[in-house]
Amino acid sequence: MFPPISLEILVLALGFILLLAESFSNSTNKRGLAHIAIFCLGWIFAISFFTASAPATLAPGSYWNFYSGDGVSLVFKRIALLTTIAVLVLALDYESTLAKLLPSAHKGAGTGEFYILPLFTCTGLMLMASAVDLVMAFAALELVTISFYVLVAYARRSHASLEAGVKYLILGALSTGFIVYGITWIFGLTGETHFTKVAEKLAHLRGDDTAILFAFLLVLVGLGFKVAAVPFQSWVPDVYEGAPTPVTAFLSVGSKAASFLLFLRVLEPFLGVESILPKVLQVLAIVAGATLIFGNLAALPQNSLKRLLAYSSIGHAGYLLTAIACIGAGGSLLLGVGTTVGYYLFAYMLMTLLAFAVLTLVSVNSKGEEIQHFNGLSKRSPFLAFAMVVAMSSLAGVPLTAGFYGKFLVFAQIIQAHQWGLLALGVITVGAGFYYYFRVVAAMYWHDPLETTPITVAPLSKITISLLIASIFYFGINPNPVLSALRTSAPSVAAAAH
Amino acid sequence: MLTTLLLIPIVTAAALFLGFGNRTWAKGSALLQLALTLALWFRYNQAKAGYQFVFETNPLFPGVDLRYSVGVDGLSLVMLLLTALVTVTAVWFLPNLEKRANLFDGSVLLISAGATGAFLAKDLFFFYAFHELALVPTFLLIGLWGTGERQAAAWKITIYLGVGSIVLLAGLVDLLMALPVSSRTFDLQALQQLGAAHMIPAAAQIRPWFLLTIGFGILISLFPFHSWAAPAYASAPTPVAMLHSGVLKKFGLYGMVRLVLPFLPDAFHQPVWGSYTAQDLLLVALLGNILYVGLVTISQRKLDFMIGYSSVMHMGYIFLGLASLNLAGLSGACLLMFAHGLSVAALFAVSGTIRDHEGSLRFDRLGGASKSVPFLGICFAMAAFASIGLPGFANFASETMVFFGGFSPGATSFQKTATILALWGVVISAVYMLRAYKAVFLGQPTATSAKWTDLAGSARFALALLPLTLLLGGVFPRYFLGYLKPTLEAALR
Amino acid sequence: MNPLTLNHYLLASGLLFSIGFAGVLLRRNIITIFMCLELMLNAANLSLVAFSRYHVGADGLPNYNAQVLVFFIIAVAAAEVAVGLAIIVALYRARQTTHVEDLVSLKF
Amino acid sequence: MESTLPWLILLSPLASASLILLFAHRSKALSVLLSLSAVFVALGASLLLVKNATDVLTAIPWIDLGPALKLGIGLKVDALTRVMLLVVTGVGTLVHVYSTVYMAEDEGKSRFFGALSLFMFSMLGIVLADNLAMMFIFWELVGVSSFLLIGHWFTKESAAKAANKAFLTNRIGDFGFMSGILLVWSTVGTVEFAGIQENLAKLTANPTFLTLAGLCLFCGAVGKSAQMPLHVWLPDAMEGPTPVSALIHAATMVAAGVYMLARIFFILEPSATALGVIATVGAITALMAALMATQQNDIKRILAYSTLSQLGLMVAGIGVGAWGASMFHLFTHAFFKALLFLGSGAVIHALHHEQDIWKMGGLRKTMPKTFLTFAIGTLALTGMPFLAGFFSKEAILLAAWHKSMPVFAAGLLTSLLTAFYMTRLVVVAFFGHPRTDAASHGHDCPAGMTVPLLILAVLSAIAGYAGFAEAIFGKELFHHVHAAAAVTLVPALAVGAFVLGTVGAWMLYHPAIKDPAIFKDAYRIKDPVRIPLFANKFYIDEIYSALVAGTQDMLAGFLGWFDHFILDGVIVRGICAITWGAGYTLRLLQFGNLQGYAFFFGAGVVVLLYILTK
Amino acid sequence: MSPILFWLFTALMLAFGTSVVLNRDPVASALSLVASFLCLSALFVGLDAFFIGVIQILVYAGAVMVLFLFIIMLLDLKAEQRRQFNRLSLAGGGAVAVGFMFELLHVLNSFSIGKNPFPPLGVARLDDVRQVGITLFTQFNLPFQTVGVLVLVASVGVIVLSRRELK
Repeated sequence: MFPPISLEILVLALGFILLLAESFSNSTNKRGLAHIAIFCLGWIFAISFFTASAPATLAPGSYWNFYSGDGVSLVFKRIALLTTIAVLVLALDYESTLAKLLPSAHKGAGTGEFYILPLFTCTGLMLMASAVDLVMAFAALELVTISFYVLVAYARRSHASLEAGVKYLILGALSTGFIVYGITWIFGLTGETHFTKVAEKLAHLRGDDTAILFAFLLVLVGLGFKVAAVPFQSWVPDVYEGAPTPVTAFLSVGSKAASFLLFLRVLEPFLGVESILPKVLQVLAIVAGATLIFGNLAALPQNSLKRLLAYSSIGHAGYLLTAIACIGAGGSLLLGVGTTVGYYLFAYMLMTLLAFAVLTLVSVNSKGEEIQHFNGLSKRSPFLAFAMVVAMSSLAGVPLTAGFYGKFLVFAQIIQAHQWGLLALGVITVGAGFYYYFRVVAAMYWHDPLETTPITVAPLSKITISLLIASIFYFGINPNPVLSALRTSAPSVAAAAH
Repeated sequence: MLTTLLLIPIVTAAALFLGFGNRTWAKGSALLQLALTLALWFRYNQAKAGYQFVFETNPLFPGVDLRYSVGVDGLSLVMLLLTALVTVTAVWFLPNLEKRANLFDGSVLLISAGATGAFLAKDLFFFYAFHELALVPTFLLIGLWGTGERQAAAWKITIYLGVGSIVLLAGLVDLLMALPVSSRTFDLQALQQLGAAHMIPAAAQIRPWFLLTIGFGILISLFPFHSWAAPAYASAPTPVAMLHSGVLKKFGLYGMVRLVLPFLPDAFHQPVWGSYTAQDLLLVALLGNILYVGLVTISQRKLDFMIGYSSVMHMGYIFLGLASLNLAGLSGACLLMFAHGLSVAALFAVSGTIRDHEGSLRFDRLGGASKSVPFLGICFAMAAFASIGLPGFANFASETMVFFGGFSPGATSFQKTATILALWGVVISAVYMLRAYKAVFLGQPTATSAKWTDLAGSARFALALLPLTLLLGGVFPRYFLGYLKPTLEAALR
Repeated sequence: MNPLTLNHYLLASGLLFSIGFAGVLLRRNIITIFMCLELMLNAANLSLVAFSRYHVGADGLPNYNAQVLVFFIIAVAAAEVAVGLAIIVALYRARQTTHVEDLVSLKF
Repeated sequence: MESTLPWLILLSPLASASLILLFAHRSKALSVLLSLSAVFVALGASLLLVKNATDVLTAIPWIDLGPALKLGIGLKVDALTRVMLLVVTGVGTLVHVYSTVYMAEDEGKSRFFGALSLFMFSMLGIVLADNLAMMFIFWELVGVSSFLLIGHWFTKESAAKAANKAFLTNRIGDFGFMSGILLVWSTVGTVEFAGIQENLAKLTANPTFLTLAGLCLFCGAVGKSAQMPLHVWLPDAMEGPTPVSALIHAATMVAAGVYMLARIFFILEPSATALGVIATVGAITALMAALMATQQNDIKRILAYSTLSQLGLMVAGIGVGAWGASMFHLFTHAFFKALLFLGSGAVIHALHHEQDIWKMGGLRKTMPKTFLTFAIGTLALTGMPFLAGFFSKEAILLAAWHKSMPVFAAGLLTSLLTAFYMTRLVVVAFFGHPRTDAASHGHDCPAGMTVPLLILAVLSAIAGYAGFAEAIFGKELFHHVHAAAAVTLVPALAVGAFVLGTVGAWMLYHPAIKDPAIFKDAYRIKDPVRIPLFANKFYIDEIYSALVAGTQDMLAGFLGWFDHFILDGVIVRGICAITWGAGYTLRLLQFGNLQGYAFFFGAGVVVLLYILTK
Repeated sequence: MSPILFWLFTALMLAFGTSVVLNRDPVASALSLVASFLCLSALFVGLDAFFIGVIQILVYAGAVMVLFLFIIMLLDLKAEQRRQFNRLSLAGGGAVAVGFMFELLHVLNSFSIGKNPFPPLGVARLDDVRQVGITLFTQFNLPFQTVGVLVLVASVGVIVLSRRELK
């Protein structure tokens, strides 16, 4: 059995080797890099099933104070690995578009780093998943953030990509400022940075509720930004739209998943402070409700699919936050909040990646990312159309797809907490979701295509898409593998569920 | 065996989507489904109550009793038979398409699979899931091959039902939450036993009751949540209209019988508004279906809308049976689900055929069709008479039970009044059905209707299957009741 | 004059944070905004160092964990500046502007 | 044997109907054969049953839910049943035979005989029913077979309309009937006649309830027996082929209401109010229908109104408590009214579907056999002493005399009017000279049609005699027929009315048809009596159509509009539009300006912080 | 640190900070930023964080500030000074910033720990570089490595983003 950190080390090593290979080789074809990366990441993913979970220690001065290889983090590491693999596959499909947006000396020039940087991002995501200390969390989070700054602005001949890069940069740095200030306050209140110790200290603090709430808010702001919670969501639509599509997929899945886990871990110490609990839950509920409404309703009039997925990503963040906001109720119906969030994110990964995979292929072939470019897709490529139907159904929460269990768990959480207001919002937004997701289905099947050339799908993409479809159905029927993986080692997050 | 029944349409649909096979496969699949259903029907042991042919896997959620499990009892058998019969007819009424016929056929089979799955499921989750799965093909088919304002109709049905399902989901979860933690389970049989044990205090029943009734109510087009139904059915391609109105819509009612009645019986008697109880509220809503929608039906000027609204109206009777909370009414309601499914499917089959001939279903453009298409005329007449509750057809037997149920000892005076008012609906339905029948089939043949060609070949048998089964059910309701009674008695206990 | 308390430093830091925040909200030039973000980060650093000094450990030393965190923050901020300026340069090359009002092609 | 015979009676027409529908509808001859054999089997079995005059009860469950609800298909053969069985199968057989000729050329002959068999099945079901639910089932079924037969010539707009009207009007009555059944059931817990009778005390305990239940049940009879105010369908039903009119709309189905009332008389009896209402309705129907009949020109319509009028008399008879007398009148009426209809059918057939009596004339000579039988029928109907109608009518009048003078007066007046309009019919149609080509080529019909006429004529003559009737009714039942004490004045008045009516009509119309102008144009001659109110049937149809259009259709139209534009349009679409609009508005917050985003960010921080720290 | 020095440096730091925000000329802003950071490092030193103070000067004054100035010069940003402020956004932004400041003051006002003076240090002479080094390289090794990767990624990113022509 391998220690959990071997995963990060392997990915990092892969990144270094490829970086060196890229700079020293004279080959103009960079696609090989991506293929090697995908292949190796596949192996690393396989290795992840042979790692022993190793929760963090609290021994003073230990290396492992910062790093927890618990079951939940392992699941999130796998999510990160899978996302990276899929993103690389998308990147390959996207190459022709990307090449035009780069000031390249020759065809394919400059795309090498586009395949390698995600590996470092992946490392960051995995470290984030394991971070149980504020310092570690900060470092990992910034690793992810900075690599995303680069990736978002990567297509620098594209005004949109640059604009997205700048917006992400400024707002991201702003949120970093708040996170840092929040960490400062947490440290200031407790003198500790390790979550467990912070929790202990916070629980025994008396009389400084306002300061604790202030610290909580600062962290909420910082991480709320990362997970696209209203009112810190404004970067999401613009950045998602402007960024190269594979990067959008990466942002929307990888970054969000890791941030949510971190959010839960940071939240836990605050939930232990009974005197502030009602206010914390109230604010969480407000944020969750606003996110639900904003994401799902603003998606209704969207015509650009990429933007629509951005709003939908806000909407899904809303469901996740809703689940978290219902954390306070005692006794779980099905599973804890941590498991709910974990499963939801896993399902979200499958369906979002599938949607982006199809979007990438269609946009490359149709020169656009509007819904109208999907018109008549069922005639141009029945396979892609079907894949998109699966993705959209799953996102909308149709049963027997992975997305449904996620919604199911969230609604269970809501009802358990007797949050009737959130329940009403949930019902409205699910209805809205049916509309905007099915608009894509309608476009693909009801309307005539703008152009009739059939879309060819590369074998690797075909395999990826097929696997994603199969997984969506499989986990839509049997979620047990994910759920039990999330529950095996009862991590701190699961404790937060009660 | 039950999983096979479920897999037949799914596998065939998958094959069709992948480009294998053709229309014959769809027909074969439907017939196989019917054959298997009949085999179940005859092999089912009526003497033993409860689920039979059960198959179940290990729990899918760690620590939660949620699993893939299928089984049939009398009620689900009746519903499965309905599904299989309507599927056979629907498959024979698939339109001739030049392109993408496989997509159409496969989607129709998927709708049937959704219904089959919902009725087979012995697990609450799969019961819910299969029904909603059928939404997607419905959406595709109505929007793609429907008529009239098909896209608007497709949107309406999808969003309406989507919202309905989510309310329903909330209700289901709330229902489970009302149980003590240790006894929470998704197994319908176990749930039924819990219901019998009165696990939920009366006061706690009213909220899940509302959520479930509204959720199911939207799916069943209970007044005032009915406005999706008629436009959707009017626009839908014939097989979709048949399957949806005939089979899929019954899911909600089936759910009411399976969940609301055994679990929340006391909720019916809880006052919700002044001294009026939840039951009274339901009665008012269902009178809305019967009287209000009935009158709206009279005002329709097109056959497809008329049938669509009539189907909404008849939901009121089924609800009346449910609301009576006794064996007579409930048996009537369940048999009426079966009967109404068959009759409305037959009506849609005929109206779809006429639309193919004429291109329009406006009453003022039609007339005298019995001259050129007597077979269609007879089938329509039988189905129409069945649907207005003429003796000899199963609908009458069920409606009789429903009415007697509404008047049984223990019925409140409000209930009795409602039943009498509902009885007036019988007159209303006769008015519109006869008007429609006369407008389409009687009178002077129009220039076009004289040239129509009647159904021929195997399609005749497929269509005749429905009214003949209705006759069987009307003459020997006891035969069907034998299947239903033990289940329903258990549900009412 | 009263002895200095933790709050003095926190106040200074908080004011600097607010000034930086105000700059982000008010300035139009992306580079200036970026500078204001640096102000905010450094304001946080000031608090952190103050807390570090406040939480004197059993060994009588300031809590160096916080100082290490400050070190990280400075390093990260520098890296962020590098990347950020690279993006701004690229933007200027493409659009000849560093003003936020000109960056409104992505909206709604 | 006794217990299988009723089933045989009931099921043989059903077998015939289903066989025709399923297999034989392509072969006319086979259909006729099936139908005829079925009706003969039924007749034979009925005769056997009359011979073995023991009561038979046999039942199979139809719906059986244990104690919750038990409805059965039960057959009950008692004296009352036997009378009806004979009437139905007897007249039915004759009409079947008659129809083979009458409908010989019709292209829908198989369909016709199929429907006829279905009717026989349904009607026999009513007769044999041992419980209210089963009676209701067959009640509805006769409705549908009547619908099919009225609408036999469905391409005729008027026929299709009439069929619908008949069905719908009956449905309204059935609504009451079913309500009544439910009311009774909710108290007594059973729908079987025997059971209700046993538990009658439960019903009589609450007189208001009992009256309500009785009147609801009576509604069924009002619909089926075409009493005021639901009488409008019957005249229109004459759009059907004439044998149908004879069988269904004169002799049997319309009489089912009376039969039903006789069956449930024990429920009605304790409620004087209910009986009073019934008597009034009957009397009004009798009188008004007779008045309308005096001004009709269509031979079948005159007979239809006459039927209405006679049915009214029977119902009034029930109302005054003389259910036996009513049954007796039903029995005799079946024969002579069927005779009259079949006779008119012969005329219509011979005159190539001419039904206007003013376009006839002189048929006495061209169609002697028909005239003879028709005249016997007329006299029997009008109450010529010593013919069937005289006895039965007198029995009712007698009962009314004892019970209610207004009803008696109405009955008497009806008798007078009956004599008047029937004489008018006979004189105008059969006397004088042929006024049209068709009339002058009139001829007696083939034996298939004439023989039934003759048989019916004989029966019309003898059916009233005590010996004959008693043989059929049985001693016990016949005892009820003449329950009232005899009063000499009553038969005298009845005879007087008959004479007055007949003579009056003769005096008025015999000269009128002598006018030579009528040879050229029938409508040039004026009916010597012209009362538009009667000719236009008291404008009831017009009032109804205005009512229906003004209430139901307008309400339906309004609700249709409401449903489409308000409920679906404003409310449902409104919610959608509001949601969409909200989305659109929220989307506008993403206006692209980085600074704006930072502002929202900051505002969010400030607001949340305020919430948290307030 | 003597309170006088604290107040002096704080006032200077805030003043220069304000000048960053108020100056329209980016060059002036950048210079103010450096000045502000110099005062800040003085405050660090006053808090016995000598190493951090030095680093602050080295990194910011030495590197970051030069980078800023270099870019400002490179892009020749003078032309954009003339742009007008949008009054509404000015008011909104100001209100938010001021609102945040007041809430912050409210928090500080209720912050009980903050009212305490600093505890005395247990050692006479602080070997603070060594302490930071020990902490950084032993205990905080993992985050340190992570930051190393981060810097690598940043440099790769900068190259990718700013090379005129990619190979």
